[in-house]
Amino acid sequence: MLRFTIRRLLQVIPTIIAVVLLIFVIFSVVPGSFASSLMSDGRGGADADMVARINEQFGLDDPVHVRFFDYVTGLLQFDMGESFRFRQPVTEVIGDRIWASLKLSIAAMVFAIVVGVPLGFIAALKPGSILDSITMIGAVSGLSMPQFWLGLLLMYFFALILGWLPSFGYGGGDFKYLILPAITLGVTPLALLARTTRAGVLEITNEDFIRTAHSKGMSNSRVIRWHLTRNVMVLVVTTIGLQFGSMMGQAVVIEKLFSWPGIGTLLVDSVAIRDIPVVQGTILVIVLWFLFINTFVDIIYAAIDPRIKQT
Amino acid sequence: MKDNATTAPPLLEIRDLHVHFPVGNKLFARNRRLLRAVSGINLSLGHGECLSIVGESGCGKSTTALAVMGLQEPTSGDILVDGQSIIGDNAPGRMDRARIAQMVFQDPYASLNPRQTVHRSLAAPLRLHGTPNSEIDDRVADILKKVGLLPEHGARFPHEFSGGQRQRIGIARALILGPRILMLDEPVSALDVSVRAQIINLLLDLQEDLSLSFVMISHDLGVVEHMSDRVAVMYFGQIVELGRWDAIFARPTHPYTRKLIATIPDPDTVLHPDRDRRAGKAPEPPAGYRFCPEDIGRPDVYSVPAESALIEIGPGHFVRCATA
Amino acid sequence: MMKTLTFSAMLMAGTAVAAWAQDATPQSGGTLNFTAPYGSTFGTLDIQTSSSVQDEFVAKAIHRSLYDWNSDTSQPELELATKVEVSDEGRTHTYTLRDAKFHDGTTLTSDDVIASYKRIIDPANAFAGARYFTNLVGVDAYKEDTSKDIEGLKKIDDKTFSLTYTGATEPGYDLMRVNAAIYPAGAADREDLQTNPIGLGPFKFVENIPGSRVVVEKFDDFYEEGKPYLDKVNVLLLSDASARDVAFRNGEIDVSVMGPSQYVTYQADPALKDHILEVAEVYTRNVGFNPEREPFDKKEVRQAFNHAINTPLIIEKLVKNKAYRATSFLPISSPAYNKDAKPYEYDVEKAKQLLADAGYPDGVDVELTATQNESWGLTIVEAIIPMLNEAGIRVTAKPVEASVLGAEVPAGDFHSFMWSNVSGPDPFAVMTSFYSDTSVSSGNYWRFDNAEFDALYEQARDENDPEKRTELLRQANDIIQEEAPMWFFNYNKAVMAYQPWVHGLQANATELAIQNYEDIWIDDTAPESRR
Amino acid sequence: MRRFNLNLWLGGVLTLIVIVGAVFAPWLTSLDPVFDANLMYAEEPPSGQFWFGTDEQGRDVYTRVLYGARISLTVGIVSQIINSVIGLSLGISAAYWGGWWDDLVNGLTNVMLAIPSLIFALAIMAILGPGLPSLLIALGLTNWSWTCRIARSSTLSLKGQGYVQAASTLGYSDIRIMWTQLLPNMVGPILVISTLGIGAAVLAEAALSFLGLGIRPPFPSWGAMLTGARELIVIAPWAAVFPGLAIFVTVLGFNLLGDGLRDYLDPHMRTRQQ
Amino acid sequence: MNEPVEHNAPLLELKNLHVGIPGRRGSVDIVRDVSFSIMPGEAFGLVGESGSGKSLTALSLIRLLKKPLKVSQGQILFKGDDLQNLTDRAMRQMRGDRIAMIFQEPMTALNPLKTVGRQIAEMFVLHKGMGWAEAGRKAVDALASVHVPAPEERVRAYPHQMSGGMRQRVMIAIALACDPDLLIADEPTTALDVTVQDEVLKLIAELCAARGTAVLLISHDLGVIANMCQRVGVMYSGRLVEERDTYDLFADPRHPYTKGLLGALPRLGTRHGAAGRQRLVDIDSLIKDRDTLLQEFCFEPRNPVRDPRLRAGMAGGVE
Repeated sequence: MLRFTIRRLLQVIPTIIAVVLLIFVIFSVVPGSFASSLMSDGRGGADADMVARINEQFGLDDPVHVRFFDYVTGLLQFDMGESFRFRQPVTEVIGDRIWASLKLSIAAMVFAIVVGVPLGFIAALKPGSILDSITMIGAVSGLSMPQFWLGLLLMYFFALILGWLPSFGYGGGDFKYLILPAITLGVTPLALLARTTRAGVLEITNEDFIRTAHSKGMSNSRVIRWHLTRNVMVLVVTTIGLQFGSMMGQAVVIEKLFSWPGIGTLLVDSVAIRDIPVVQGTILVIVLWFLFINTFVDIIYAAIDPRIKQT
Repeated sequence: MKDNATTAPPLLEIRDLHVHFPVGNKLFARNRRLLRAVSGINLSLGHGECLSIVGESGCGKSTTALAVMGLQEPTSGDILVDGQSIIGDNAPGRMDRARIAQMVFQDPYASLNPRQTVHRSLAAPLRLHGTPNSEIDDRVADILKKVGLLPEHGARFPHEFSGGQRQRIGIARALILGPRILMLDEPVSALDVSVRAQIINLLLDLQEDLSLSFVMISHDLGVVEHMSDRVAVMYFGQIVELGRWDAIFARPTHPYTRKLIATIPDPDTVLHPDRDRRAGKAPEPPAGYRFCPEDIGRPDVYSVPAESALIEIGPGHFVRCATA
Repeated sequence: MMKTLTFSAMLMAGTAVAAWAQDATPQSGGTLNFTAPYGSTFGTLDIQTSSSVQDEFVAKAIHRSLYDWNSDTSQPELELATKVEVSDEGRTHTYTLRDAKFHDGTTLTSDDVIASYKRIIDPANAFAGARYFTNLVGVDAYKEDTSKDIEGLKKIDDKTFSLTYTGATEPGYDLMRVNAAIYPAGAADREDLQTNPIGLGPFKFVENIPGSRVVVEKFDDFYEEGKPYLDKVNVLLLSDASARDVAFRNGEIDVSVMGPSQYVTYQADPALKDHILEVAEVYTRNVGFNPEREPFDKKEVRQAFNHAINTPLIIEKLVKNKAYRATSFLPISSPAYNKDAKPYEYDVEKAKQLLADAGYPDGVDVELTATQNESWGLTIVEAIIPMLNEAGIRVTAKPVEASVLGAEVPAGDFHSFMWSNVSGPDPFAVMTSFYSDTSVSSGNYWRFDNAEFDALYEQARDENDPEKRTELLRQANDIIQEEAPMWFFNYNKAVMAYQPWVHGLQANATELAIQNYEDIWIDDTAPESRR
Repeated sequence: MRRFNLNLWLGGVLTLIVIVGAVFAPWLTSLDPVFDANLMYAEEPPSGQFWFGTDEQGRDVYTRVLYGARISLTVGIVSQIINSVIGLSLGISAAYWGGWWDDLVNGLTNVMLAIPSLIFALAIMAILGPGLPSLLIALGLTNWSWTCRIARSSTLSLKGQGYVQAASTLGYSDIRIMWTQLLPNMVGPILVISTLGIGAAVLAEAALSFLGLGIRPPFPSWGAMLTGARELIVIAPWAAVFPGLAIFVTVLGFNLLGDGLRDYLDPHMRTRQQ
Repeated sequence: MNEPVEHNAPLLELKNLHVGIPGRRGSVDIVRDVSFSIMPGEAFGLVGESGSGKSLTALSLIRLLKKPLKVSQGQILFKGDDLQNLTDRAMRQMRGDRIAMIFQEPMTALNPLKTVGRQIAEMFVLHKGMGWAEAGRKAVDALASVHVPAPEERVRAYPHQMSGGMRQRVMIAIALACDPDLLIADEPTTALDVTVQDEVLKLIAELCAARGTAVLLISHDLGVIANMCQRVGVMYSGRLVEERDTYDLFADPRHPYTKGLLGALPRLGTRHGAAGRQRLVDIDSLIKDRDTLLQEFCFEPRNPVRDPRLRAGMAGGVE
């Protein structure tokens, strides 16, 4: 198991290297610069002299390969460079935000799993029934709405009309601030999980070993408990992993809408003002999160599915 | 069987064929092992002959067939047609190779492109090989008739046919370019008993009519006995016994061959319990030799097989032995 | 919605009358939830490094600069000094500092001022504020590292220091900026400068939840007696206007900067309309033309552009009257604004005629670079496209991000652009942008080059009498109108909504949302969470 | 037994409505989505004259929603075509040829999967600047990894099929085999994922618009309309409701169509992918 | 095979069994009018080609037909009681305990995520009321009884860690765990190699003989049936066309289809001499006169099945 884990972790390295290179290249050709973004508020803030000085200070005049080399050298020492705007190490800037993002992702995923999986199970037990149709159409509808639109609707309804929940912000970490963004973010994975679970149950129900179980004289509820659930979970775990892993990326819109102080908001703002070290760092963190979750899921997968070779 | 088959230059010759597959992780060399699917096959096929390769799943018989067809790169060894090597640097191109040998596949459901009509499946190779458009329709109709179908069937898609009919189409496709060798990979094992007979009859008729040579891969000894001139018994990458069909079935010598034949469920045992081939004394290996392998459990497919050779124990009848 | 309505209606009886009157006696205590609307993050808390308005929301509570803007007189006035003596024909300014304490308990001295200014000027830091000091005597030597000190920045004693410029200068406009704030001497060496700021302001820094809010609390030793009134201010980040709307109506925030659509709804809402603060800000929204490219090299085309657009209609319908019609570049709140000037009339026929006169009877095709902004961006471009089309000016929008606009315009890489440019409070500084010697990258985005204007500008520069100087600038401004280097769209009207329990907000024309928090107080009607 | 396929029918009808709206927009409205703006009629509620009301510019929301369908469909379909071309050619060739090329494509696919597509699109939009062509490129370049994976796994399973091997022995070139034998036999799953991808692209366009990087005015893209009208939700809700509804109906239509197609083509196909 | 034991009462008796898809205009039957009986301890073979309805017949016995298939007519008497009248609960107790079944694919018939020991132990928990610990110990014995080497270790193995033959032995261990009266073996060796097939068949024969368990063996392979069973039923197109003692059937097949089947089979030792590649019997050419056959032997045209409902029904079945 340990060897499997280590091997799986090592396999991620080439991907990380490629991602670092790709991000670096993309943002070295992006038009506009931090200096130019300073001027965009129309206050005539920076002049040409200042732009030159900023570029010099942050080493933006160096050739790309020199900057890339410096960047990678820094990364190897867990240094992602210094933010132009915050004038702080990027690791600190991200470190300040990452917990908010994690909190939101985990809450959304928990919501999606707790609601989505049972829903899928219920729908699959009577395929073609009214309940099944409603659940599935509901799931597709959930996937078909622009997330920010849904968030806005929830915000208006629960915050403004009912006044139950705060409409925005982090509130220093209170749980009630988490509810609306987490639900909004959780709708997509919820819908997908409900569908995957349903498909999984239907698929496993058709497997031969379920027929074997029936031929043993097992009751339906025992078949479900002894033979169906775990096999369905093996299928569902993949979806959970993919959704959970990509959640930080998907959270960008939600974070922005709810003014949630996560790295998604940080990323969008940093792109807008061309705070490139933060942009690169944030994307790298989002990618690492994805890879981490998926590696983790693979390991879990190997633990619950004996067919996966662990050597 | 034609008696001159062994003396005339063979149509197809397989020399010391090895096919190994690397198994395991690419990054971690110590986990990597070589699966020796085929280790050192020598075979020849005469003109108009039907050579069968029998063995159980995983013995390397299909890999051998794929290597001959150019669908599997051999690790080492040579394959010659009329004395000319068809692998390596001087090998003929795919187009030339297509006219030498064609293959009939096991699964009639997977062997036809479901998105192409029968006519298109048959006409496309002709067009590719430069047959004038004016001739194509005739040749397609012709080949359909040869395999017992109607020219009208060309307009249909594969799913409109039964398994037996599909296998006929598969045979038609294999024959369309007029190859000299037909590689039959379990040609009837996926078919129902009644259809099986029709296809076997068809194949035998075609062999006669078109003077084809067959290499047949099979695990069904009944079919093998019925169709073959010579039989090669394969066991974990090696040939353990090779000989004329009558020698193999009348005097099976290698323990594995004997086991194989003995375990065929045979309806005739009901009628003739006395003819139970399971009885009888096991023949001795030739003097100074022992059978190789002696123990027919599960050999390690990852290790180099023990030194051994095919020893002739009768005219054209060889058994794998190692010096005692 | 129901809840908010009844709640507000209840409050109206008590406070609506007093809405903007300052007659009530200020009372101490309470918490204010202020919003920072210009982005979803604060930059650094080290305000000297920043030039972003967003960062000033926090800095204004914590820090103080030598001067401060007086919203009542619309003038900069001394803040940290009790007295200034101007000598040497306006070149030397000698300040006497007031008694003030930093949050760490140390007393303000001249050393603090000099250390702060030197830090801002230091070229290695590349701070935006450095340009406030470009004409200080000895700056160049300091920048080139030939001198450790700046000749024109002199300590006289602990409480007195002087600034000497190469020419007559009014430093108030620059030195009132928040990013010219005074830090304790030696602050630059502190490790936690970015995370734990120390200043002279009315509030002490408490905590920063990045991306969410900054909390500051009352500084008891603040130099103004009895102030601040509030115990605590939460500066909350909330960039999304519709989310801000919900939060405001929900009572989660005490003030909200409004966009045009909220302006309309709030005005129409009896519960809200009495708690709206508006001010003419010193920004001029315009479409600048590139006179070096066809067809904008022709004055007639530029004028036609101005005539072809029904500007009042756009301001009414699209900007919801949250702006004032622009006549020329200088805004209404500017002393050099010409009250008698008439804006370009909406006259499509005249526009067509002008185009024909310029040699374009079949119309012209132009490209317009603009960002996504509802008040001075693509929303407006969308509205003018059909109008201009009518007159024969076919516009293609080139959407860009703000940072790209900030790069392309100063680089002169545009055909025409839409922007909102600062046009005050100092009219002379504003007019420098149109002086032909000013390069594009330094602010002359319109590449204005007019001999008559240059002459007036030079006269104004050398004029010491403020009255006459203003008059000269007014004339220069008229030339700009005539030459039409841009489409004069509007001067921004900044509007802020505030909860009925909030008092003491100032109508700051330089930037409405930047408030002196020490003057704000809340009354007893504030909800429990604020008290 | 093939049951009545509700998804397929409902999805088909919704999609058809959108397509009809897009294709026949000039016949379904007499107004122009950009130039027929009259600020005098700004923010009019829905009426006989303006079925869906007018927006803040005084343009007919109905007209803009109709023309918006053209943009949304263009975004969805063109980006999916780009995705499919990239995904199919990489996926099929990687699985067919194997070796270092397969490793490379696999690596690339892993990288593309690891970077969330919205963020990748965000980066590409930042480079190319906002606008329709950039959006097509951004969405076209970022979502091919699933297509590639499906093409790859389909090829791996088809590669061993008799007809593919037969084509090789009959002398077909590799490219010809990929084109005539492999490609037509994975049309089903690719069609399914492309259909679902069209819906995803329409949503991505809206999300990018929200983040300020979508198609920009005056083009009547639904995402831009929705983002713009968000501010008007209190005074002119119709300006936000109808584009939002249009997005919902379109994406729902394509999602249902995709699900329906999946059920139709292969009732047992797994719903493991996104 | 052991000598048939003489009993008076049949263990299982099928009377005019019809299986089909219920429809508005009556049931569309795939299995039609099948009757046969199996004596206690007897091995009965059911032979036929794919689509002949032999597997549906078997599944209907233990009431595991998939929707929409249903027994539309007839009786299934087990020890004299009609299984169709049992409650679901009673039928569950019957399944596995009295009537056990082995399926064709040992690969998919076992749950891949559970150890084989646990899957065997389930039988004891379900039918013998044992706790898991005791059932686990019994599972080791059960595994030993099917000659799996090192059963103490193999109980902890997962199905994928075993070869096909071993997996099928596990299936046999499961099926025979509770000493059922009847074992239904549906193509138990089709997916296996010939040498393994031989071992598995021998094992089934040996264990059933020892326990007196009757066997219903379903196969398309006449050889397998011949070696295993005392009596054979030949199914064709949903009907039982011939039901005889095994020796009689092979010695003197009566039904033309049976004849054809025997003639179509290339059998070992039937080829004589170098030139003797005689043609095999082509069933289709043998049964040209369909109308006569239909009347005489209830012989109906073979594939393709034209009624789409039938075709779907077959796909839904287990053939």
